[in-house]
Amino acid sequence: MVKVLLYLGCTIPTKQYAYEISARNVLPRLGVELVEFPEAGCCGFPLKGINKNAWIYMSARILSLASMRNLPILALCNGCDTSLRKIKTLLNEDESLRKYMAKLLANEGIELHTDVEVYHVVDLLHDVVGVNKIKELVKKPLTGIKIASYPGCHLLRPSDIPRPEDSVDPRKFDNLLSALGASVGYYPDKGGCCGATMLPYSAKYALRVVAGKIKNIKEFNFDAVSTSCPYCMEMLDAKQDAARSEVGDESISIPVFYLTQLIGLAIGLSPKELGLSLNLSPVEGVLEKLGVSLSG
Amino acid sequence: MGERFEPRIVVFACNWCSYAGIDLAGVSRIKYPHNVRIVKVMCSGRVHPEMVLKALVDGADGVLITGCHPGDCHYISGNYKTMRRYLLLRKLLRQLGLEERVRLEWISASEGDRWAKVATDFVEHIRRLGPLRLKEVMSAE
Amino acid sequence: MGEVRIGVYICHCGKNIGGVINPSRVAEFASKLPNVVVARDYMYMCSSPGQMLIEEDIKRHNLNRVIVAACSPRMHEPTFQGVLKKAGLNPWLLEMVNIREHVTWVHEDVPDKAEEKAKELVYAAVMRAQHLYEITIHRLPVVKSALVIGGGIAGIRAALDLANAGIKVYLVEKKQSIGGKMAQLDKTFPTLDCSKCILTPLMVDVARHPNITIYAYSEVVDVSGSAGDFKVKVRLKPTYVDWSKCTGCGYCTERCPARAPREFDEGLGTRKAIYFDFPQAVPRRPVIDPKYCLWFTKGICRACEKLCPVGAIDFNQKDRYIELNVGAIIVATGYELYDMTKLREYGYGKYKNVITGLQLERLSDADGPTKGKIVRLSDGKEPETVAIVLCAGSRDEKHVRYCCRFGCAAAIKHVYYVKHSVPEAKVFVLYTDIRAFGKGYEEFYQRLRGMDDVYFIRGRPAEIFEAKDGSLIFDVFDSNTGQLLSIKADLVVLESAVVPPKDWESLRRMLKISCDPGGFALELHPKLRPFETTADGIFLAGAIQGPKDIPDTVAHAAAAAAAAIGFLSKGEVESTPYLAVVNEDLCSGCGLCASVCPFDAIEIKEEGGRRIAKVNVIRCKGCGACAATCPSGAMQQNYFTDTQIVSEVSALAGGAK
Amino acid sequence: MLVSLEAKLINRKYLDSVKELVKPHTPQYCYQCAKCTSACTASKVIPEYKPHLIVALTRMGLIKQLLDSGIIWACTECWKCGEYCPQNVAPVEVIIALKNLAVASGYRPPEDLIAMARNVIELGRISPPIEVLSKEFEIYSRESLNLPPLVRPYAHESMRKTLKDLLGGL
Repeated sequence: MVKVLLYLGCTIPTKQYAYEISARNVLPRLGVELVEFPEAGCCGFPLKGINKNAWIYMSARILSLASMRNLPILALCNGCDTSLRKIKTLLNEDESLRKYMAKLLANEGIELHTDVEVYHVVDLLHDVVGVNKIKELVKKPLTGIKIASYPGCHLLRPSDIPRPEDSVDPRKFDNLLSALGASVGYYPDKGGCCGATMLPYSAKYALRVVAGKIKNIKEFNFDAVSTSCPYCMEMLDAKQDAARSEVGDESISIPVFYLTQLIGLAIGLSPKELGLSLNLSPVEGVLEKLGVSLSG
Repeated sequence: MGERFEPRIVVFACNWCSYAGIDLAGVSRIKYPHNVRIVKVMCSGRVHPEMVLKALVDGADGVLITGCHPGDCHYISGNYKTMRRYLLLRKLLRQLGLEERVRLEWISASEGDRWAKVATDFVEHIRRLGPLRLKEVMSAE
Repeated sequence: MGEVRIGVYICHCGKNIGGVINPSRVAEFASKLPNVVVARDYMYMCSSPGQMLIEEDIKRHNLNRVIVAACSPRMHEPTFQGVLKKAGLNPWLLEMVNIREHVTWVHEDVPDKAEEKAKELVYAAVMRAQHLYEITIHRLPVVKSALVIGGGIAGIRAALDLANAGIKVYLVEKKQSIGGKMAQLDKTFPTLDCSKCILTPLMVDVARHPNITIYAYSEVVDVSGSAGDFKVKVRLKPTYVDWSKCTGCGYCTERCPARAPREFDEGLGTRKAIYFDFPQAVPRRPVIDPKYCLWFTKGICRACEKLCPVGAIDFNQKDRYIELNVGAIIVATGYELYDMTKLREYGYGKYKNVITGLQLERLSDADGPTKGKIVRLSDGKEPETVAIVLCAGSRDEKHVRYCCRFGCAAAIKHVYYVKHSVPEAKVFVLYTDIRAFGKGYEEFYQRLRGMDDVYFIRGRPAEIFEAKDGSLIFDVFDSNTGQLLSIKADLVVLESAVVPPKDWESLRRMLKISCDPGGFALELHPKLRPFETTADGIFLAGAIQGPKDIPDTVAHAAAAAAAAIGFLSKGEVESTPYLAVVNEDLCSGCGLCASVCPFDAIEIKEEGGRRIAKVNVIRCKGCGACAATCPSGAMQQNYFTDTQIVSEVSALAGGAK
Repeated sequence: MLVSLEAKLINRKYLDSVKELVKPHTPQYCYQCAKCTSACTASKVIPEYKPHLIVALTRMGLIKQLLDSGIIWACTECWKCGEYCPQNVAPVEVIIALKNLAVASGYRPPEDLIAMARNVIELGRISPPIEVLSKEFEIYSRESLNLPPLVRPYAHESMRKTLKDLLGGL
């Protein structure tokens, strides 16, 4: 049993409810005790373009709040994971930055601490819970379904700070999918970017990025895609229709699942417990193969 | 505010690695504090502990002994002798409360940048410790 | 020597020193120091008028100490020692003060402090100079033979030059055959002659030369002694073939049933368990690879033993060791390719059709795994499109910082290979800069870029992916056209970065020579003495000093040989000036000095009823460890006596008065 | 168009603040291999977006024309350029520095980004919880999904003040 602070960030608790629902229902069944962390706000990731210090400050805040609770952080979002690990590294390496942040936080009664463990769902499940444990719990293996893992940029890069996955050859995500009985495989640019950060600049171009990704995956005959980042999900799943119309290519259509949703299906949870009715991509076909239906 | 304390630092440098590394900092125009004064010896193994003490007694605020990295000594094992001698010297310096004033560092012929960093760090370190003034104390006695 | 009379000379070194501090003021300061008779400054002390100035002063003012404050003693100490010698003074009455590398070049932002520092250094030198004395150099005979380590083109050329000059040469090669990397090449740039055709005659010359002994399949395991008199221990690895009986008929290699990956083909082809590196191998004597031989692995077969017409097979062979006595050593161990699996974004080792330039050489060579056909490794098909990536791992902070110096020309040559083997193929050359610096290289580049369907793209791919058919897809931004190009290639050739050989580090430590940041052997001077090392009698030939192409390697090797010949033909070697010297009146014969000497240069001898330390001037290398250990101060080191060092330390610690 | 390298174009102050912000990365080390642009996510869909060119313009001090164009906001921050740059220049860090510099000099970032920043200041998150539609056009909210209500971050008032100071007059 491992006890962690459930750090939701911004996108998950305000929009990507399926991730939150599936994580809350699946993780405890794998032996992960989730402790609420409601006082933590945004990690600051979206602010870094406006002011890098605002980013550092927001993450320094989360790290300090977590260390007051004396528990490791579990980030569900790739952006949050990168922020927390990057800022932890920056603060540990740069004495003057640390002093500056400590001063900002002291104003609001927070003592700066960075000695807190940060996990993302992928490395927590792979390295702490373990593939074997997950294998043992599988009741309905995802046999015969070929799933493309889509780790997302910020699970991999920048690699000069500790990352949940290998930057060039990510394997953990695939290992987890294999444990569920699914088949996995290579496709070009597995470490590629979904384009979400480009949205505020131009939705048109961002949609072209995601269209390209899906085309790439389909060429290698995958039945579905799985991700562990709310931004990637937003792009691949919610914006799939828009991406299809943007490039005018009808073949751009693929079911997209959160990793936690697939684990939930494999260990026998119902679609409702996994928020599957919120997925906007065509997930029905895969569910049918598994003998479950959205309404059930 | 008085003037900033400018420590006086004596550096023993072996001819083959450290002196060449210090030269390389010059050739590469890498800046470091002016406070260091280099004494060339053929090998760091030539440095007698008394020479270090003499430097401190005669007015140095800090002493840096530099040599080739372990395994790289031009004379096979001179730097190992330096290391053993330095550990003994530190024991003595500890009793005198001077152990912070003396350091042993390995600088290779290709480490001009490392030398500049070592020199900068050591000067800053001694500056924080403040003046030693052993010479004044000794002459007062 | 009577009264101490010191001359002090401050060099401006143009603006290098004079642009930061005021040398006249430093000279003025020096003129007031104890026993200073004359102090001057001059624009370039090292120029001949500068040298003349000192020489005349020595005579006119009867000087017996000279201090030159200028650049590093590592630069011009010998120059000014020469001046003293010319003026009839012992050269060790010179003291140099480094006010360029140690002062003006690093403190130009604080000129006041720099000048103060220069003055203090001059002051310390004056105090030290009071205690200098004349030093006698002893001369010792040298052994007129040389060891060449490494049998590539560098070692071959050096060995031949030495041998032709009448010097006995031992050539030690770790592989079965000499020839090195050059033997693996199909052709050489920029002339495109067949590499083996120009190399193998030289290999045969080496084998036949009466002054050369080859130790192939051997390695140097210990080096002791010193310049002029090295003792070198060589391990002859077991070949399981008695080479003295073997005639090199090769029957065994034809009939051996066991196959192994062929190193000579960079892992692409296969060879037998008993093998020559390649058909023209020198010496033409095979070795058995116990990792693949059926007798060693399964206890069966012994076909070679049964078939050998002269009974040369000997499965019981063990390591043998020989000891060589040589006056000089030439290091010619060459280079290795940087492990391309470390450049992970290009997928070498993961994608079958990503290969190194050296592997392309093997594909192109008629003796290679495909008999000279360039094919895709995944399916053996002719490639329609080939991409050649330059600077693969070179000029990269995360991999190898320096330039490989032959990747550009090799890439141009590789374009030729592809077009020669598959004339209708499209070739993309992905370069950052084409450095065609050698003689004939630019013309070669022009010729190849004039060919049809050869595209020089100024850009570097970031990630290479595999398509479903095993071909490779990647994007590359071409700054010539300003376009991001998407390329699909059947074969990707990486012009790999270059590093020192893996086992070099242990040999380097045996030889006690330094290395540069890339790990290559450090030369004595990067421009003026690029083939000598800080260790007397040890010379560098070829790529072990830094990456080199063949023309540069050969020139470097010949230069190293010439330097070694010069060293050996002088007939004698000088003792170090920094000898350990014993004050026999003070010595108690305790022997501590002998116990710390790394060169066995001190013996404790009975003399007149007491024990006294005696220094062997041949063996002493002048480190001074003994002097630092001596409890009575009897052991001193020339030019670095306790008094000399302490007077300098004391002056620097106390500051100039 | 000829660009004259006059003193006003080569604005050292801009260059120096970028250099300070990207430490320990050194934009001057860039030798224009354009490996960053070969890797870049944005370059594949926006032809005029070229990280190597952004670095080149930055090191020349031609920063004003770069900020005027607004192109820097197209970066997806996928960090591939930082990962593969052979000189450790990490163009993404340079671009983040340029964005900061743009905002500090009065350029306006994309409106959506401003909205996000305002929400972070006021609510602690980039957006309030929204209602979402399922494929069957059913409306869901946190409440209807039985998810616990969101609360304001710890010490929100003081955080608000600090953030406002840092983010300036957005």
